[in-house]
Amino acid sequence: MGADPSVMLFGLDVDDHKAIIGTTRGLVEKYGRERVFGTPLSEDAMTGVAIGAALSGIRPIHVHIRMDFLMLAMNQLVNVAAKSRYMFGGQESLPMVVRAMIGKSWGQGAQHSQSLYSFFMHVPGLKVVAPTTPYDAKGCLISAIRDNDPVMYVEHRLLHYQKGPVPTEPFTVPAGKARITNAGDDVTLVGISYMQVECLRASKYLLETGISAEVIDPIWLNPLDIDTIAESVRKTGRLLVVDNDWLSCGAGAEIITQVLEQVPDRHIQVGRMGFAQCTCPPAPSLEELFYPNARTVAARAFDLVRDNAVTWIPEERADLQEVEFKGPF
Amino acid sequence: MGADPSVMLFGLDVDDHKAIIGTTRGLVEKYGRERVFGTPLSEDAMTGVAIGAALSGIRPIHVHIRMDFLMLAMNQLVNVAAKSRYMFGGQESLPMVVRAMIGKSWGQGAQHSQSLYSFFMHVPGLKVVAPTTPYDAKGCLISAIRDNDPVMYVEHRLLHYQKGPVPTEPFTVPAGKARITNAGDDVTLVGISYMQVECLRASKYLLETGISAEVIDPIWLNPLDIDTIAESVRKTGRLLVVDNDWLSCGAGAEIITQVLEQVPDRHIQVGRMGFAQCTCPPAPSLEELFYPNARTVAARAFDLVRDNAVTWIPEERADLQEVEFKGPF
Amino acid sequence: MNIKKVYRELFRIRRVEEEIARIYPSDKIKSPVHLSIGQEAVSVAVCEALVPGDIVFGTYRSHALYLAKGGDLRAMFAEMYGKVTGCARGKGGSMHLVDIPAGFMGTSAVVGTTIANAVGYAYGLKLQSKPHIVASFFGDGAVDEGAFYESLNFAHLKQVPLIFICENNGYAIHTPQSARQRDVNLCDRVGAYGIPATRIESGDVFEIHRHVQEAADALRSGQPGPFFFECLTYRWKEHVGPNDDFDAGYRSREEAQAWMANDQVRLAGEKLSDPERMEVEQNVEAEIAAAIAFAENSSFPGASELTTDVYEESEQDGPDDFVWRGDTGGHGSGDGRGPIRDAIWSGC
Amino acid sequence: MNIKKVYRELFRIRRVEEEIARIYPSDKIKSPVHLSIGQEAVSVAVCEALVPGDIVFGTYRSHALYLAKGGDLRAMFAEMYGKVTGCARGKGGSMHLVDIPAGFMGTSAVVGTTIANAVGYAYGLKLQSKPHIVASFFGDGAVDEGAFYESLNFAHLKQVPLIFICENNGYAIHTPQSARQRDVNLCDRVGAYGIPATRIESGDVFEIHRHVQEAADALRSGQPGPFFFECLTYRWKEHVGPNDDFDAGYRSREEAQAWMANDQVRLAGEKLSDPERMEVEQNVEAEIAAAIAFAENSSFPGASELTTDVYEESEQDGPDDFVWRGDTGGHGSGDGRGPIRDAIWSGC
Ligand SMILES: Cc1ncc(C[n+]2csc(CCOP(=O)(O)OP(=O)(O)O)c2C)c(N)n1
Ligand SMILES: Cc1ncc(C[n+]2csc(CCOP(=O)(O)OP(=O)(O)O)c2C)c(N)n1
Ligand SMILES: [Mg+2]
Ligand SMILES: [Mg+2]
Repeated sequence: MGADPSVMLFGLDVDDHKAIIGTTRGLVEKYGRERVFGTPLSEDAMTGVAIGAALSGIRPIHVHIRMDFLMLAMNQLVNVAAKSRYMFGGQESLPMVVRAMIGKSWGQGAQHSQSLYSFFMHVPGLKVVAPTTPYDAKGCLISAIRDNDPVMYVEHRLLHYQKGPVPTEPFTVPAGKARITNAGDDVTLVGISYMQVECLRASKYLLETGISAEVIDPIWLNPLDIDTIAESVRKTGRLLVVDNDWLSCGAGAEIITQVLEQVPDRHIQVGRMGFAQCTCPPAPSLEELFYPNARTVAARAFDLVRDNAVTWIPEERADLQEVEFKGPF
Repeated sequence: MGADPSVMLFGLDVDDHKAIIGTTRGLVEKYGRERVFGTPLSEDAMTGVAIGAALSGIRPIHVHIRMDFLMLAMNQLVNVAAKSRYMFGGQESLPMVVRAMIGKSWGQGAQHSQSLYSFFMHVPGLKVVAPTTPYDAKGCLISAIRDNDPVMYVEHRLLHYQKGPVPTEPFTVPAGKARITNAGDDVTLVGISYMQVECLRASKYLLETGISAEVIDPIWLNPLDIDTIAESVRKTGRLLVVDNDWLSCGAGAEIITQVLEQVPDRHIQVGRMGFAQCTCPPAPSLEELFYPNARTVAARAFDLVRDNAVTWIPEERADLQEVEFKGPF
Repeated sequence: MNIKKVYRELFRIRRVEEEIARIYPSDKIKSPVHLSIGQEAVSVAVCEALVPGDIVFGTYRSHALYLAKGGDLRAMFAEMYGKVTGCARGKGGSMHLVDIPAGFMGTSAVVGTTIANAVGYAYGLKLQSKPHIVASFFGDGAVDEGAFYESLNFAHLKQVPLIFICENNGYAIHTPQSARQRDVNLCDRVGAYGIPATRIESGDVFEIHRHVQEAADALRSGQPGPFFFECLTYRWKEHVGPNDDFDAGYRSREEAQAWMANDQVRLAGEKLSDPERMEVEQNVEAEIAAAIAFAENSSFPGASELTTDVYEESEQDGPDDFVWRGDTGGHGSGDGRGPIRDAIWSGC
Repeated sequence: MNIKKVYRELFRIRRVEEEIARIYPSDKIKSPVHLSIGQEAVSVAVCEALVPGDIVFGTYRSHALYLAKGGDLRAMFAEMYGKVTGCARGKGGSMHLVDIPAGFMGTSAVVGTTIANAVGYAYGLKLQSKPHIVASFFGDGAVDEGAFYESLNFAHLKQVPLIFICENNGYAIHTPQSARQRDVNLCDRVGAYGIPATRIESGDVFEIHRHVQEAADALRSGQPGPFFFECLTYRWKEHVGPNDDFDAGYRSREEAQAWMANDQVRLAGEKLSDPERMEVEQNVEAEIAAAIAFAENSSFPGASELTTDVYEESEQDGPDDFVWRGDTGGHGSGDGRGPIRDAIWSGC
């Protein structure tokens, strides 16, 4: 926002003392109440406002503390934002960023726990990014802000505490490039958003059995770097996509299908994991079962490699434990 | 509605002289303005009204002349309807039917041409059906009305003129059963909604090359009868899903992935077709390219069977021609 | 209104929520809690005007409403603990209490969503000639949402037997109403729909009750609905969680003081003799202690519960042996067999 | 207003749409058309109060607005024909005309959607201290939608330089306003937001212009927006398509007659001398004939156009060689390197 006075940031609660988990701290003071402001609870119209502002020459960043609330804004996102450049015959750009948070429920239950980014992957005209490291979080955000098309920027609440190296100067992470985060030969694990962390942990568990997993972070879900994933699968012959969302018509199905389209000449074992096929339950006993975790991911990868011949699930290891997370927030 | 006084039908324009292409003709006169009524343009609240009415003991049928408008109702559909039974711990049912029309654009362009049912396939708690024959249209609608869960009933505008046998008495077509509409050995074609018609035509074109295609109409997209499809693919070794929607995170990716999960022991050639990866263009020259048709489906199936070794596209045959379709409507 | 009953309701809600706040740091309630402490009077006043069979819809901040409408206290605590004995079998959580037999129909964590549901329920009652009415509760944040206006319009169009209750506590999370609406006069907005709209500023349980009782009587006597009430009130605790937040800077303790001085729980209690009051209080304390014990001793839902209640569990329908004989070019080949549009028509 | 100019605008719109209706049965326009015949005066009156650089947003029924705001006629016909020379290169169609240089910003086929876009544009103008104003056009159907009220609220909250124009033709498709809103008084509803709201019943192009000009002047002189006008008008043709539909039963020819007697095109023409009028008419006819010929002679977009303009065509960014060294358990292992929330903060 410092570099470009046309950037505007707004959304419910961006200007309160919690400042969206600190991510908008001090921006009002720095850039003023005209460029940084909280809004009424009007997701539909405020998304329309973002679009109109973008057409007027502004680069809006619209922040939502939960992805679930975007269901109120689908009309503007799907019917307007995604289609404006095309409907205008390419004459106008629509540079806007929608920051939407997803999370791991912690008893929040049905309506505060969804990911739903597959909806945005479905519709041509939108880009989707779900970074998992501090480096990519910053670089992708700057990419998204500079992008002349609408970008859905998906933030996982648990990842907000993830540490890692970040250059202080501005830099961009290019759209459509995945990262191999662990090299391996026996199975390809694609972990989306927070599930990237679980996949990396799973790869360590798998070492106990002598299985070497290649772990890939797609970072951008659209444009998707299918080449990097397909190349890995060509080598390993096995693909497990671990998503932070329901499976049906999800990112996992898409990645698997694209890999098969790219590698028609080889018989590939595929699998996918994600939310259980139910609404998110708040009871801790059920919530535990709702999400994949490093151990269940490792177990599933093991099955793929060993053709389901034997089963195995690792003992929990303290050094690979889950991060502590505690509400309310 | 005659059989069950708790059924109520409403939505924009259900009570005008066009009567939703005749599908609601005379219902006001027969059942009265309290049970059959047009509404204000308030898709969000009217969907909420359907949910509330369903909780009160009514079986609402909410009609939308275009699927695109459901983007205004996503909050109630995804966050409320899909989740109510679960959030209520199973104590309440939510019997409601959402009739949503899709179509082939005829110059309608960006915002009146989308299918988007993959959104509803993604979210647990909703059922999705897309019948293609008069028999199934009636039987599935009665199934949907009697169902105690929310059902998205997807009608393709072009199919409204499709003729075929229909019992006059009420009957149901059970949820989750696909139909093999043409038996064959070399390739499995799954055609969704209107694309079922194109697949059947394609199977006739393919006969010219000696290829025998098994054509399957899934009818219900959720619950999906993957067994019938997987069994066919086990036989043919080749699967082409032709959808009436964009590909990314769509029904095709889902069906392909589920088949692979069911048939891990065989190397299967897969393909999918659907809308081009762009917003729907109104120019006739582009619209023609936007949709798959019998000939392009036949060509793609041919490729799958012949391992892309040679290419072929059939000459257009008058006896298999496209139906005439002309607006406005 | 029976003062003793009113005090019991108010005191009971207050104490339940204080207990929730007390237990919360133990991490036994793994779910975000939105306490109504300070706002009890609205729910109690309204529900006193309702009868069994009447229905309420609320929000994620509905502990008070749940209790005032007669929701089961043990099932409530169990739900907060995520136990299978909870009012939603551990599948709702604090934000999604429900008690169907009590007419507490459901809540939503997405602001504004249950307003239209309440309107639909009221329409359903009318259609089925059921003699009951519905109350729809929501906050001042919900009136920012477009769905609220769509709901007003439809409710008035169809004259449904419903009472809208806006619990205006002045804030949506930390944002005051004035930062979301300029020169707002909510009752003017609602009144412009032709809906009788009344603003009640006192927070007084008896005054709120008097107004709502009148509206309820009117609806029961067949007068067309809906009615609208804006009830000013105040949230004492932070938006979500068990703590005070007067040091956060978005509101002052002074602002709260007038409301605390006007505490309806204390004021109602003062109307009773000491022994009467103590009897009420002892009963309530015993009930709460028992409910907490019940929750503590209940089990978590087992693994098999995870995927039940997504759909109705139904027997598989029988097979269906229709075969379509591939009428692929058959749009015009009618031999009197109906086209699809007629089939849909006959399915309706 | 210059009467000759006003007549030219009115007559030109009328004739363009009559030509569309004439051509339509030939099937050369393969796109649903929503004609404004009968409604021309509103667009002309409003746009006469606008200056280059001002912006309008409309609906699928915006041929009149497009032309009144100075949209290119040849590009309009070409767009209707689906030609690559169309104002949206054949990617918009009749419902999605656009002319950026003319300030005709875009339309939507989903009722109510451009209202918020117009508000956002006006906010953007204010933020960038641009001296222009925005007019947002929509029908009486759009005011059923919740997004309209959200937009009113935000526009008033931020005092954006915008004029809302409700073209009230009494119907949404075939449903009269009274079947969608009971006892409606739209200006009351809007006025309750604190927004100056005026209903203009005459359909008179000069009266509408006078009111809107006043509002535009006020905005240009720095008075806070928005303003709201409800302009009664009447659609002569069917909702979509080129035909009359008085035999359909939902409205009577009698109802139309008063509006037809009040035909602003004819009335404006009568204010001119015969030679003046004929000069205008001849020029317009020639322009239209040329525009149709242009459309007819243009090419359809080629296959390569299909998937362009979905995203900006950009050069591939360079590679990026950051390697994450797998800080898998690293939530607490900070060596001063920022957590993600700080990274997002610093990206903003
Ligand atoms: C549609 C939607 N937008 C945003 C949120 C986040 N949120 C949760 S509570 C709340 C404030 C609601 O305020 P109000 O309606 O006044 O209720 P209160 O909390 O004061 O009881 C907000 C904005 C949400 N839950 N739903
Ligand atoms: C959100 C939405 N709902 C329904 C429709 C279908 N529809 C198209 S035009 C129309 C009527 C709109 O009426 P109005 O706003 O008065 O505009 P008019 O056609 O009279 O100019 C409707 C309901 C739509 N396009 N969008
Ligand atoms: Mg509030
Ligand atoms: Mg109208």
